[in-house]
Amino acid sequence: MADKNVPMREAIRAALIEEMERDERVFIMGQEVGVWQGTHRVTRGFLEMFGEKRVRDTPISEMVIAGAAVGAAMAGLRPVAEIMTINFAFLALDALINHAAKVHYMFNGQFTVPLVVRVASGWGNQATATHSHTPEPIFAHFPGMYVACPSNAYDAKGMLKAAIRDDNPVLFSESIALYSKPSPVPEEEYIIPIGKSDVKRVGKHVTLVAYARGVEWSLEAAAMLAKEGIEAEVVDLRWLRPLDLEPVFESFKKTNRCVVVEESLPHFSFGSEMAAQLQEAAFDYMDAPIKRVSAMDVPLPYAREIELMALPNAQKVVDAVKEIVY
Amino acid sequence: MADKNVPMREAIRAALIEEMERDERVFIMGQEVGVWQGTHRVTRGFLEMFGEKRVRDTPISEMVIAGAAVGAAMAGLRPVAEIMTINFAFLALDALINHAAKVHYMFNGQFTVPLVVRVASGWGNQATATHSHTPEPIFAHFPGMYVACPSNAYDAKGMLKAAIRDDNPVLFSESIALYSKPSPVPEEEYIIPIGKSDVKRVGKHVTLVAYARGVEWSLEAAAMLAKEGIEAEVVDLRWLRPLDLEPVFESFKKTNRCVVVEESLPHFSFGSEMAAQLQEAAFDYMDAPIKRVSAMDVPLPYAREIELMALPNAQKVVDAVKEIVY
Amino acid sequence: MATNTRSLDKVTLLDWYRQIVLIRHFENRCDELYHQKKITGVYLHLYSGHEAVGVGALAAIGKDDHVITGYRDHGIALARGVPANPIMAEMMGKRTGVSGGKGGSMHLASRAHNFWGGYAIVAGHLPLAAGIALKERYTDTENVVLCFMGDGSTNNGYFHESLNLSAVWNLPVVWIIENNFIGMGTRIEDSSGQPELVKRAIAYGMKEGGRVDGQNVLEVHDAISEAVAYARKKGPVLVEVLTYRYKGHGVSDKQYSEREDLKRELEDWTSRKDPIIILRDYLRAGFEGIDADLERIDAEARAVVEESVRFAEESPVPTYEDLINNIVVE
Amino acid sequence: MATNTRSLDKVTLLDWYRQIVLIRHFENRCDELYHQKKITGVYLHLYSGHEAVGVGALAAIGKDDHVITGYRDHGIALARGVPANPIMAEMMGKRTGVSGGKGGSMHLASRAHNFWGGYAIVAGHLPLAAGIALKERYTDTENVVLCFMGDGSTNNGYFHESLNLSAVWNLPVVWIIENNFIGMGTRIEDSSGQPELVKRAIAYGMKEGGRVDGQNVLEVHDAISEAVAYARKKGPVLVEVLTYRYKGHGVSDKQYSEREDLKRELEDWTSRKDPIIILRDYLRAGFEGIDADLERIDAEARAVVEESVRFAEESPVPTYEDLINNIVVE
Ligand SMILES: Cc1ncc(C[n+]2csc(CCOP(=O)(O)OP(=O)(O)O)c2C)c(N)n1
Ligand SMILES: Cc1ncc(C[n+]2csc(CCOP(=O)(O)OP(=O)(O)O)c2C)c(N)n1
Ligand SMILES: [Mg+2]
Ligand SMILES: [Mg+2]
Repeated sequence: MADKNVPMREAIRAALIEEMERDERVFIMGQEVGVWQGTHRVTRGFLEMFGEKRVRDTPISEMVIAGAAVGAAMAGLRPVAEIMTINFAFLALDALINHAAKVHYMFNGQFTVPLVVRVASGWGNQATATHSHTPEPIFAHFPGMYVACPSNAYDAKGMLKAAIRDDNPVLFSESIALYSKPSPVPEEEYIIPIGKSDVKRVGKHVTLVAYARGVEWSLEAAAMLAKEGIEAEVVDLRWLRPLDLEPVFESFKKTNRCVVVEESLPHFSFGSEMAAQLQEAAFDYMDAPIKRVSAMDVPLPYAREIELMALPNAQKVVDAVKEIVY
Repeated sequence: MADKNVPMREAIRAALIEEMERDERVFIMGQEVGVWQGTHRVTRGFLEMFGEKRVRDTPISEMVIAGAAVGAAMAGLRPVAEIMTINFAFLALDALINHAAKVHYMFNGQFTVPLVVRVASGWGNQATATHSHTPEPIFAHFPGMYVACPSNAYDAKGMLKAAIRDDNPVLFSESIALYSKPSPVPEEEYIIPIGKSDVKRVGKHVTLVAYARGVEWSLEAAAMLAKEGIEAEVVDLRWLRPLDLEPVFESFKKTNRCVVVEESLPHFSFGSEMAAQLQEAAFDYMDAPIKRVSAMDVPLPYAREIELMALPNAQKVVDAVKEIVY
Repeated sequence: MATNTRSLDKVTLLDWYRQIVLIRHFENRCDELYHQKKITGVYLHLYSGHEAVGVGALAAIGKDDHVITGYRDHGIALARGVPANPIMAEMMGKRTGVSGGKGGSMHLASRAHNFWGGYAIVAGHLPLAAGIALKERYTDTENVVLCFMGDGSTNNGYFHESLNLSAVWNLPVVWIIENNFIGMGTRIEDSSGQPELVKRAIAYGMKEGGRVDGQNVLEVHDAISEAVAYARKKGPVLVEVLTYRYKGHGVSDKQYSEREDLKRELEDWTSRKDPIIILRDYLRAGFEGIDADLERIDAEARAVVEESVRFAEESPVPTYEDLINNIVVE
Repeated sequence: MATNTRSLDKVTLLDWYRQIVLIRHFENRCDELYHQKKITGVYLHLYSGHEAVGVGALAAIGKDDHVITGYRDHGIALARGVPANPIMAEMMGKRTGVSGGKGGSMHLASRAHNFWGGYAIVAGHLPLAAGIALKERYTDTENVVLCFMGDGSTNNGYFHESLNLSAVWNLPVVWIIENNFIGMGTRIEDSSGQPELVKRAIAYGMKEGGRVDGQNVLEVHDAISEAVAYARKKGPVLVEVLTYRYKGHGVSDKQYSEREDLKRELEDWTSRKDPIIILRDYLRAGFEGIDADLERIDAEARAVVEESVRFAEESPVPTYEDLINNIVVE
């Protein structure tokens, strides 16, 4: 069948519908998932389709949204809990890190937590300082919970289906800026396995390592660089935990140069880890230092003009590449 | 005057007493700081010395401990709030990151937050998975709040006094394992400025970069290595925010080799950031990849024997050094 | 209507009318400006419908008392006396805004007015209110803090911990729930086991300040005045004020076009319980030939709003320097 | 004493006596072992004094119902019927422990007994209880969850959010507060604005299950039985059980040697309100010549504990393989 071009929002929605139809134990809980039709319209129509039992609006109680989802998962359901935005997931951090990620271990395997926590993430659009976080690396810092960061509609659908079917907790981060971006999605069912990176563009002069929205900036930058004869290879990590670095190392051994692109803040972050891993795994292949393009180390302000200055973009990636490709 | 050998616990206690005597606005709030005499005995006797107004026991309410301290600081007091252990600070993360660290910025300087949040940190002693975190890098990921990680009694006293006098919020992390360790502390008052690293040992063959308990392991390792003729330089970062990396770079330009030592989990962490910064700032000086010695990427188990396997120690540092010093 | 308001003079009542009308016009204008893309971004939560709550409550406190609220903060800022110009400039992200264009609609504040700001983490400002109140207790003053919050906020852990601490420490806070019966699209019955929110005071042994008609500025003023008097001398009070949001949750709210129940409800409130109409009728009943004053006030309010738009539009945008300053105190 | 307990037969009552005595001996032995450094680590919170709460409550539910609690979990595990051997092995961090030596004293659990574990983040297990109850509602059973917590936990945000959600969703949870009047060193008056904790049910429109004498196993059994019956058919219930901790907060607690008030209080509870004495007296009053049974039961309990110590001591410690397995489901 011919693949349809589908916005990421619709691909995620389709994945949820398919999995809910496949497995009675899968249900949705979170703020405004039902009557409101989903803050980001992802669960549009779900209340009508699946009813109140499986589409559960909650109070503004992030601690118990996460914690109750953990309990329900331990007991045998397969909750897809939604935290409206990842900013509010700070309030759920204890439930996620101390319980979702640890009960399997601390009771030595007696319980499993087949849980997916969906969060909308990312900044831009003047959401301001408290509503503009992309702290996925923080959640991936801890063992026991996977972290998914899809970069397009196709990946999002396949990754979410894998996450829902997996017996481990998964934080599934959806970049708000990507919700409306279409990409080809096949009619037939497919799964993208947990912990598999993906080379999004083949090149030979420099490796761009990214995830989620960073992939978009990287591909844009690659197109710009191509005009100047610089062929960039773009590796999409897709998952911050578990990390699949082989494709990154292989690419680097070919290009010997790397720029890491992340929407996140710069310190103790994704770029830091990639640079650390690369210099250790491929030291003899380094022709230049690994560069990082991140958000500026500032809280995000409201005014559009200065907010945009603080964010990464394709041009910043191009500039970073040119610092190391000469 | 001759310096007395004082355990870190007593040095911190002395700093608090001196600052409370100096400034009426400084007060203590937290769980068990008063009647119980402090979970870690740091505020022993304070209730008697300063009374209920300035030594305030709180309910088991981390969210409001942190948040109310932010409000009190904005209003002109200088709270020293205690979160019993950093594990419970996950519950205060929103108040710390979204308010302590951001109100100064998002209201464009109208408010300041002269707040110190003391947390006891670190693992070992079979505290098990939920009570054994050292996530300082996570708190340092965000701009707007400083993060202090003293490695001995002398530093702890001078750094805490600086933190209390500063007009910015400071997360002050105290390594539980170091509380009873003595080091020389002068009688006369001194301040250790915010954001200053410190070379704890001079050497020429390899640079060990660490903070808090990692410094202890590094110094032990340095002593072991010295016996084999390897002179390690030990740089104590002291602060994870603001980062003072010049001493690290200088040392590295001399030794051309580096091992980062941290008690924290390995991913998206301190070691990652140090390696990333070094390879970028001193690429031409790298004679070997930067190595990292971290805790293993596991939740901490109860049984002593296996818990110790997961933790860093001097021997692991020595082994890492030998991988790059040949 | 409680008697102590009867004694209120014309000047005071007309000033309240002025404030209520000013807020109404200001919010309508913001709505327009948003659709004209002169106010941008994803968040804009209007105070329309709530006007009497902010105006009546803030009329019950003095300059040295404190005010803090959530993201639905425009009306509170105006009622607190923050000038319209820097507020409108903040809406447009201008350098002359109350927060230098860095806070935006949800983060208005004015230190000079002891207005501690609008906050966007639901219930996240409640502990701050407790802390500000602690400062006043600590320094032995009788100043109080008015902390506004929505009904939905009362189901968050912050609410529980903050109200409990205020009770244990006897802090001078008046906790004011602006109960508009819904949070985004979730009705209170679906979010609170106890929909009569003021009863939650019992969980903290806290004084109950009543369930008040939020569309009647005099009722609000009476209830908050009593609560404030208690808070100054004794301790925290919880007041539930019943009101309604006229413009939906925020600019992203599509429900009122989609949901019949909400449409009817809105129609009912605007037609029968509008705070402007209620106060106007009260004034007309109490004072002969007041209409001239009312019309003048209305015209003046419009002029103030227009001036604020002009001011904001002519103001400069922030610079790179603004982006990187005030992150920490150097 | 409520009448329905009168009808209880000797066998049942003696079994409760057995469990209470078993827990008492088990905890005393743990205390010894800790001071002999055979149980190591920083945390060991004994259930001594609380025995009748766990035993009376768990006697009110069936195998398919669920139990979850905090870190003061030894007595709950024993009362739920988890064998003493793997519990003691867990205390000593052995491979044969209920949690493979990875959980320790605070993290006992037995899936086979629907005992969902002890948790150490204060109140952090409450949302898990709500989630387990949701599974039962979701699958249309009548099984209930008993969730135990301390008085201090009720001031945490988790308490508020969990109880409220259980009310809004009508979840079959019996929330049991083991009120021993103190958390570590903080007395309830200094931590809760409302020291009569069961009243907090009002904040959620939740059924109040009463304030119960936790030292009398029959009273506890009656109250929890009622609450369970309600929870099965209707929804959540909050029960406050008054009890006392005999061994301080945990092994690190130095207060009882330092604080006169606590010393006197402890003396009063142990001498006048001990659950073993209360049940023994009740048995003696009700049944002729029961002493022989009581002595036999006591001796058997000691034997069970000694056997568990032997088992634990002879068990192997975990290996590197145990350190790295069960982090994720492969
Ligand atoms: C902790 C947190 N969770 C969720 C949100 C998203 N959110 C913003 S406003 C809102 C509804 C608040 O309703 P209510 O408290 O009744 O205030 P109202 O908007 O009715 O004035 C929600 C869920 C948030 N900002 N913070
Ligand atoms: C969130 C959190 N904060 C603080 C602690 C430290 N702590 C452990 S037990 C305890 C006291 C709990 O008292 P209570 O709930 O009354 O239970 P009890 O020990 O009396 O049975 C505290 C403060 C913790 N474990 N978790
Ligand atoms: Mg509302
Ligand atoms: Mg207690």
